[in-house]
Amino acid sequence: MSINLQVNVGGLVMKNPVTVGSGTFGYGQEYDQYFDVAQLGAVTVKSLSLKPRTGNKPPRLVETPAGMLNAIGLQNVGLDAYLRDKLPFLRQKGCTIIGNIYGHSMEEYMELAKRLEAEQGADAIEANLSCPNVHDARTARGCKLVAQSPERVKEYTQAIKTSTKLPVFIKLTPNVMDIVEPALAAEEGGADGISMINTLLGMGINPETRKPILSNIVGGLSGPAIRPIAVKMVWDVAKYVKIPIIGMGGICNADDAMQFILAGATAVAVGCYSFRQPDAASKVIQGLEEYCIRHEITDINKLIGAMMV
Amino acid sequence: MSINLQVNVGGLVMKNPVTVGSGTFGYGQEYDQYFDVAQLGAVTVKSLSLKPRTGNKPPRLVETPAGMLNAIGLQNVGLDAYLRDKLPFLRQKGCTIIGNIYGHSMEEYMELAKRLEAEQGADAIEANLSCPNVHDARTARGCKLVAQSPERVKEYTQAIKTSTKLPVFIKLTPNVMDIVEPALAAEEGGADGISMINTLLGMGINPETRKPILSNIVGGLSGPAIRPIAVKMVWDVAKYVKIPIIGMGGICNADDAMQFILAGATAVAVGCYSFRQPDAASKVIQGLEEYCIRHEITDINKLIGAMMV
Amino acid sequence: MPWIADCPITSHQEVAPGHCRMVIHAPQIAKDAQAGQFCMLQVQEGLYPFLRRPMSVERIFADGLSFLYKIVGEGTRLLSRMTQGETINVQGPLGKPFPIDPSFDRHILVAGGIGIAPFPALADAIKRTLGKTPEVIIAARTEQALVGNRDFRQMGCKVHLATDDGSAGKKAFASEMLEKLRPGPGTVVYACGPMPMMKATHAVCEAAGVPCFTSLEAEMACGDGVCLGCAVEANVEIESERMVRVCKDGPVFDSKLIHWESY
Amino acid sequence: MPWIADCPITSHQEVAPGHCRMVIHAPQIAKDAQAGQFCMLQVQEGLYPFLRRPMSVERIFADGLSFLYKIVGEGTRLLSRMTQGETINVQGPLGKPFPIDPSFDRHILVAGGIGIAPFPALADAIKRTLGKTPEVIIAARTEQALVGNRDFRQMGCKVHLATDDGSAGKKAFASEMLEKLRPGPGTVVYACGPMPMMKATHAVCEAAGVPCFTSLEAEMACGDGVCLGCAVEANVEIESERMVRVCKDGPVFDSKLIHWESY
Ligand SMILES: Cc1cc2nc3c(=O)[nH]c(=O)nc-3n(C[C@H](O)[C@H](O)[C@H](O)COP(=O)(O)OP(=O)(O)OC[C@H]3O[C@@H](n4cnc5c(N)ncnc54)[C@H](O)[C@@H]3O)c2cc1C
Ligand SMILES: Cc1cc2nc3c(=O)[nH]c(=O)nc-3n(C[C@H](O)[C@H](O)[C@H](O)COP(=O)(O)OP(=O)(O)OC[C@H]3O[C@@H](n4cnc5c(N)ncnc54)[C@H](O)[C@@H]3O)c2cc1C
Ligand SMILES: Cc1cc2nc3c(=O)[nH]c(=O)nc-3n(C[C@H](O)[C@H](O)[C@H](O)COP(=O)(O)O)c2cc1C
Ligand SMILES: Cc1cc2nc3c(=O)[nH]c(=O)nc-3n(C[C@H](O)[C@H](O)[C@H](O)COP(=O)(O)O)c2cc1C
Ligand code: FES
Ligand code: FES
Repeated sequence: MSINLQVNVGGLVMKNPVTVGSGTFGYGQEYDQYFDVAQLGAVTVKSLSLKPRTGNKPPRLVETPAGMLNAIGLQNVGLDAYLRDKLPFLRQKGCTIIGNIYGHSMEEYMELAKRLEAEQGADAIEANLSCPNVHDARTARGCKLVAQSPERVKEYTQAIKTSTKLPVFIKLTPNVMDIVEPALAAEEGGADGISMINTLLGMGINPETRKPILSNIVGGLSGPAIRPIAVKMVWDVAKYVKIPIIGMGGICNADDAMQFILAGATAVAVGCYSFRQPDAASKVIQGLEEYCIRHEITDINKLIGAMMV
Repeated sequence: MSINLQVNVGGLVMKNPVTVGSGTFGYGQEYDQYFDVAQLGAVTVKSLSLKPRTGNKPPRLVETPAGMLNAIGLQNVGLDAYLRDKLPFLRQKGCTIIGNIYGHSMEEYMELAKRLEAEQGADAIEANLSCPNVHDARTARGCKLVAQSPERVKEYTQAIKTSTKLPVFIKLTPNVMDIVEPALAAEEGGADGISMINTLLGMGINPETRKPILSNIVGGLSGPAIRPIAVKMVWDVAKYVKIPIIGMGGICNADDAMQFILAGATAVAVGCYSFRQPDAASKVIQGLEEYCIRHEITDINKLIGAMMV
Repeated sequence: MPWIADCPITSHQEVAPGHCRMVIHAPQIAKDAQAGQFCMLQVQEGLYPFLRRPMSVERIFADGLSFLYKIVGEGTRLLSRMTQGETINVQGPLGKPFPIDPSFDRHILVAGGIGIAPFPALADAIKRTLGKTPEVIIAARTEQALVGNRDFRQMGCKVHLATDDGSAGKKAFASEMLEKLRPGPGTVVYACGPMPMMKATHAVCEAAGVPCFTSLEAEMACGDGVCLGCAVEANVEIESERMVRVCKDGPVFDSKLIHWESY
Repeated sequence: MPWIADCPITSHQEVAPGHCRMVIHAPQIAKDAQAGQFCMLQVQEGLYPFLRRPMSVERIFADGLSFLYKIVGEGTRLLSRMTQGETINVQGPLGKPFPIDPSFDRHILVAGGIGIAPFPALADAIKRTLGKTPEVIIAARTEQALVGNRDFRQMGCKVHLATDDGSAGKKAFASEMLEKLRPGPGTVVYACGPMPMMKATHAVCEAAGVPCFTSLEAEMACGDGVCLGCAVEANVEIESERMVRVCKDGPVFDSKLIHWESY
């Protein structure tokens, strides 16, 4: 039986629906030691900013029940070093690349998108409008991210869309009351897809020292712990937006991935579970194929949003 | 060394800061088989409605990584049966009682509070304005709970306050962008305390059957999985409101409880972890006392909000 | 009264493909336990899995208990990896036992698949307290899924085997086998297995006018009546509730009480 | 290249109160491993704990490795419960090893507490590749926390003991002991232990003008350079980064590279 795993995410053709969460896979090189990363439907790279960023002070991560908190603070090599040092590896492998970008202003997002396209640094853009780790946790209330304001989401999306012909995905935060609002705003702004979800705000305190565990106090919660929340949000958005969704949040295996697909995601990303199991994403691809065979589904596209209510 | 564990939660004197999450301890009787429930600072009872409720159809719960989803749908015996069949046990044991109430309208909340006071059914009222399981998940967007609207929180709080002289705590949902807003609204409405957090919306899909796992599709996520989120929200609210907080969300042991206290909670509730370890709340009390001895703290009140930033 | 105790595993064996029997040393629980009750097992240390797993008491000894279980998911898979000498945290006994009533003289136990688990203890109890030997219907999908059959023969029970595919015993459903045994006055039926099987068994008993006690399953969190997660719809109100808790009001119910239409 | 493998535990023992040595059969990892590298251990099946735990390679054998660890929290507690014959999922070897440079003729290893863990492999390697015998300073809070001391004597190393409370060896800090040994030209120092100890050791070496290689610790998620969780501040840019990754750029660093002021 031949199974079609190929999906089209708003113009980005992926040979299978599996990518990785930005920031959980570096720029692909490390995990290529464990499996051929060109197997992936796409490699999503760590958020790129125009200038290199050193990120937050350590400690930057802590394990939590079935998950982890991170406050990396978008440490990254910056666009130039990415194009020079990291991109050649991915291109030489023949990887499809989703270029995740983070800007300090709308203009920076535009510039990043423009340059990634011009220098063939990515095959699609994922705009991270939702990183919880770059605001001052001590004062921020409700942490004012772009993705928390539907108006700004729309405005930013439109601006990025004018800067590039590449498919543009908007990455949303779960730290909102109704995630359908920013999703609809992204769609209205012309986005080609929605990536969801980024991490949930969280924190931990060491009772013995009475100090916050993370130097940044607050971090983003990821991992299987948040999966039920992510699946629910994907299901909500899939009911109201027509553009495709890249679903993520705690995916460890093909069964988890199937939950997102059945809820309405066209593609899925394996995030921090790779830290524990570096070839997890590869196993998900294999597991999805096996699922299709077991259920006699010849085209995985038939399963998107196919939850039976 | 003699340790004072007594706290005053907006007028409710608790001999120690430990209560239980509404709906995770029944009406006290079952877990009295495992430890003397009169040890608790207070017993918080399952949400009471005016009429008995049968709740949602099964399946109503499913385990998730480090947590669980429930969609019980507020099944409860109703106020009359509570006063007749459940209350005598708690009173005879000498328990301090937090009467959690759920109404279909503001008037019902008022009626419930009034009758609980009149019939000495509780020593404080906890108004559940945040149950995620009583709305139609298929259509609800952002699930319109009272606790999601600061205006309604204020209005409901004021109304309940006019109906009773008992301390009134408002139980908030984490499914908002900025939980400080409803917390401030409750304070403005005259609340004597904030209970937080209720469960986070979530869902699960069985990939083999392609059906939602819960008959209600959507349920509330609780357990250690959500603890980092809850601690962060308590810390946020403690910075902005003056009334005391009863913190909860994934507390399993005294270390977890200490995180909430250090973040600013005056009291804590052990929730669904009791399902696994019925005497967990009792162990938390013991552990808090040991913590105070180890750290040479004679009064636990000194630890409230004592995180060192 | 239920106990919570770390119990040494005194034996743990695969008894059929994918089916294991675990024997634990648990004198207190054993002293209180009755056929039809269950325990909540903590499968591993730490928070994974988060909840305990309910398992019927298969047999009750002077100083311990046995469980007979089928590996169906993560929890039971991890359980099956535990070895003799390790300890397992067990809460129990929980729930209502099978009623044993001297006024009946024919006892038919109807088991579907792993629904056999609580019946060895019940057969023991019937023999011991009434001096009678029950008949047992054991139904399963295929021969491989039939477990316990030899144990009952050793107890002197007449055993009727049925498989969906005819690979062993009769090719029949459990309820059809029951019908053929013509339950009549003086007969009492006990059933445990998948919901459709128990529903059909209930119908046969209704038609024959004989009482039927069914041991139900439901997803459980607390196992002790607190969370209301295991509720099933009843035909009558129990303690002013129309939803009954499998863990506390059951797992054994007079089948008349269950609202079978919802299954 | 790092491997991921289920490795049989061939021996597992408590070597001092709260300290254990685990030996695993892992020929592939052993073949590639070098002193100073580490492995990521999956402590239990399932999702608890969620992350692997980093452990230095204590010793490298033809067909396996040993780890020497201290029980400090849930992960190491669960680890300590694993028994010989069970398998453990291990990822490794990871990170940069200790450099072994023939131009030095005096090698001083400075260990604080469980920081002793990577040194048996290093002492082996120095003896084997250079034919020289390192000196070892072992410092700990109290006598009970001193581990490994006999192992080094068996290797013929001169061992200098120090405790904070004077309960064994000298009442001194590791760095003070080092100073007394007068490291001079031709000396190289290797240090592993708590950050303040390594900072002080670095200062002694700076003053003496001798190179110092420190093996750092940090909370790790991936252990493989991906998550950037283990970053520490550097004095120089490595691959255009001022933050260096303990797991990938280290754990062994020339102490001059570390921005000790932030500790
Ligand atoms: C009172 C009672 C007594 C039981 N006695 C036995 C017994 O003696 N032997 C035995 O093999 N099994 C028994 N079960 C069923 C057993 O509890 C489940 O098979 C087990 O919990 C599954 O855990 P898991 O982690 O392996 O599967 P999961 O991965 O949790 O689930 C796998 C499958 O099992 C189902 N399942 C999960 N939990 C339960 C549950 N609590 N009840 C029913 N189905 C469930 C799920 O819906 C799913 O289809 C009993 C259940 C109850 C309620
Ligand atoms: C490269 C490297 C090599 C190591 N080698 C060894 C070794 O050979 N022997 C040994 O005993 N220990 C070693 N450690 C430390 C060991 O990894 C931690 O003690 C262990 O992860 C703690 O896990 P836990 O679950 O028991 O403790 P937790 O409950 O997770 O934490 C308990 C305490 O340990 C600290 N801790 C947790 N994780 C780490 C970590 N990754 N690094 C440092 N501290 C941590 C926490 O901050 C906390 O104070 C090494 C660490 C690194 C980074
Ligand atoms: C250590 C770490 C770093 C991350 N960095 C980024 C980032 O740079 N940009 C981004 O858009 N998301 C980042 N994320 C979020 C993930 O891409 C993903 O949205 C989130 O972790 C949820 O998926 P998971 O639960 O499978 O990890 C990061 C997550 C982790 C754990
Ligand atoms: C099975 C179950 C039933 C619950 N029922 C109620 C309820 O009736 N009223 C209410 O206010 N909260 C209810 N809750 C929420 C808890 O009181 C608590 O706020 C939440 O579970 C978070 O705490 P935890 O993670 O420690 O369980 C329920 C939670 C669970 C798991
Ligand atoms: S399992 Fe909790 S009430 Fe039955
Ligand atoms: S632990 Fe992930 S980069 Fe070092």
